[in-house]
Amino acid sequence: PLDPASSLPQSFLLKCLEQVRKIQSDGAALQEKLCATYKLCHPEELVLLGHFLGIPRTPLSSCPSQALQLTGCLSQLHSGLFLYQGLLQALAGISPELAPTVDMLQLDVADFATTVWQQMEDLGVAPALQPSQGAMPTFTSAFQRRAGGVLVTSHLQSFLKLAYRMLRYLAQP
Amino acid sequence: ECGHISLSTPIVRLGDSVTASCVINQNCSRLGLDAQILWKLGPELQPGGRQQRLPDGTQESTITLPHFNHTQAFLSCCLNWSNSLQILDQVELRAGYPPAIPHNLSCLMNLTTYSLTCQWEPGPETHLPTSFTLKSFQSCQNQKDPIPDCVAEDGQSHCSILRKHLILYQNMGIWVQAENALGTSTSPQLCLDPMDVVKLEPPMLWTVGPSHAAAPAQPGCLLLHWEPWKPSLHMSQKCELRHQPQLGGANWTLEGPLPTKTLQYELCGLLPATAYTLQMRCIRWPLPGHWSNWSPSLKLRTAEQVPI
Amino acid sequence: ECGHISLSTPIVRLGDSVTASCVINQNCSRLGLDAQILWKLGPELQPGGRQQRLPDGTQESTITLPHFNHTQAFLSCCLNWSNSLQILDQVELRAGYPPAIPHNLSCLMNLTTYSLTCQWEPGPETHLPTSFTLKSFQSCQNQKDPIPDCVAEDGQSHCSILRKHLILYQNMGIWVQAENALGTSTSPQLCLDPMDVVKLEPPMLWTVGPSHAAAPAQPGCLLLHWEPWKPSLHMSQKCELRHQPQLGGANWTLEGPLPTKTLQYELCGLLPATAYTLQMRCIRWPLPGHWSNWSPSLKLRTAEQVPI
Repeated sequence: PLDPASSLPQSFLLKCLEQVRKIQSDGAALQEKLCATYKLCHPEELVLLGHFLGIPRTPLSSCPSQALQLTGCLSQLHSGLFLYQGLLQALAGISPELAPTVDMLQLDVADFATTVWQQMEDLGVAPALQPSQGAMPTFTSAFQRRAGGVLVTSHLQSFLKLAYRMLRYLAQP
Repeated sequence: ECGHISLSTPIVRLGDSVTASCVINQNCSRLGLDAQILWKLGPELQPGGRQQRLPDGTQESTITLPHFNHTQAFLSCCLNWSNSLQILDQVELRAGYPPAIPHNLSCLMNLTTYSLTCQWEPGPETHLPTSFTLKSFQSCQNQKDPIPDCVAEDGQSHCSILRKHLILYQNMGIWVQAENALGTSTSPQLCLDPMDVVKLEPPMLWTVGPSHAAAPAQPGCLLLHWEPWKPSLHMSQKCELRHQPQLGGANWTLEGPLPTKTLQYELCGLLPATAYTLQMRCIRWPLPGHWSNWSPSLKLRTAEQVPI
Repeated sequence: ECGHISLSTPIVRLGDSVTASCVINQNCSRLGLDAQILWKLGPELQPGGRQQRLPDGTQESTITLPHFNHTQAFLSCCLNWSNSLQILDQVELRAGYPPAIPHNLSCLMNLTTYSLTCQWEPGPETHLPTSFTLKSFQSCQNQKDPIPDCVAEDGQSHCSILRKHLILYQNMGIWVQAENALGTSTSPQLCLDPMDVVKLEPPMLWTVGPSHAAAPAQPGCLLLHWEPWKPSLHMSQKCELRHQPQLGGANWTLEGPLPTKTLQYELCGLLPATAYTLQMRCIRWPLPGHWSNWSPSLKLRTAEQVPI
């Protein structure tokens, strides 16, 4: 396994930190709009529906600073971002007012996934094939897409919080 | 679906009642069969849901909101689950009024764009998305040769019919139709020839400068010339001139009818050595039309009285 | 057709020769078989037409204009007919130059529209309709994953690539291609990550008002606070402050690097009781970027020196 600190270029870590901050601000903008426009302000009110819709969460278990396993962590980071990219695409048709914000969020998540994948390739730890998107939840009503938007964004923010802590730890001089 | 709300109608008249029912299917309510369905209107819980178990084991709750007087609100169907209120479905309710009859429909023909712009008063706020469509036919008597609908932009009370849809010098029938989820209303029909509702721009009014060959203006007279608005040169018109000495409280004096165009006109009968404000307007004539606005003011001073 | 001109090419390089031939068919030239075909370039008759009768009875005249140095002109094939020159066919000739290699290609990333705007210098006038197309690929090494062409509007030397076509934080290859009827030319390729060419807007610079809880500024000091441009909040930056006493000919003094954001900063070492002009700018740092312009000036006066 790679030694975490030395093998990741500082510019990669700084770019990742910048991208995480951007995605967090995109996510916050979407959460604000979902709350203001549709009064869907609390993800805790939608947990049961989330189970029913099958909205997955992704672990970052290889990333805790004590026992950081770099290849596993980068791979989990990439597959998590790749999953959220798919989940955000599944929200297509959410509503004309929200679409631009969801599009921006989805593009930024996709670019961050590319940054991580590119770095895994540079380190020679990238799998031969890009992962393929698994089954996505199907949203059958405007309400389900909006509720899905609240849940996906909330999960994404928690995922990014862990990622940010890990990247900050790695970026320390 | 986990929970599904069905509504009598998502849009009602303000103050009318709304009835909704929510069905929770079995595999969603993991709380056992007697899970109690709760309703929220916006942030507030709504009592009065009548719940029953359907033959297929699903639970259904029906609620009636007697006088719905919000213009917009979200109605949520919820369950209590491990001590937190879970939203299972949500619908948007809207209330308002059917559109009133649009009134004061009037049209003006614009000779720069050669389009016919009609405007109207939409009437009181309906609180609902309401579309206004200008309907027109190339005759007043029947609805033959329809002209394509002219749909006003959101919130606008005017629409412009392009030149290619117009037959100038022929009467056409025009009215405006207002429509929203609660109904449709139609204004009375206007019957007009677009060329009879041309709104002219004011003529251009100048003084004939001293350099001009003409004799200088005599005391109490002013030498003027004017030209009609260029795009209306082909229309025979008549014009009016009004003038007012710049003395407090003086009234306008009207001169007219005047020919549409003159290279030089001597306006006399004025006070000598006095500053005057002059304006002019024209109207298509003898064929029907609208007066143009008064032209921008021309400020001139009459010559001193020569001591005899 | 009565008369028909055919051309070697309607567009030539300025100064090159142009050859045209005109065929008049029989039923058009009612003047009998030896009607003389005449050529006009613009308004002027052109001597030198070589005319012959073709086997099928039609008349053909061929003319060569040795050095065509108009950028645009009409060539007409005419006949004399009852004493008046009759135009039977006319073609438009154009002349100019192939496009020079576009140079000084540079790009800036706009964080408001999130589009990448590239501009270039088109080079000398070609006198011909010339299109400029921004070509780009999502990598610098190969032409895999092409991005849709960005065609500049007529006469414009810039084009903007939309966010959805960009992969931020990855290098992309960009160049501009110029094309007209006489040829194509291509600029050298730029290889850049859009995020490395972000142009920041200046930060907002304020003084901390006396109402603020902070202690009032001491003589020779000013209490300031600033905030970076909102769309760049997610980027780590460094900033510079410059200040200048409003005394004739005084120079700017530079303070920096300063943190991106501070609620309160005490700037000391200034002259007491003096009016100062302050400006600030920021740059993405330590990752690459462009300095923002200096912020609008903040004018402040330092406190009087308290007599000891």
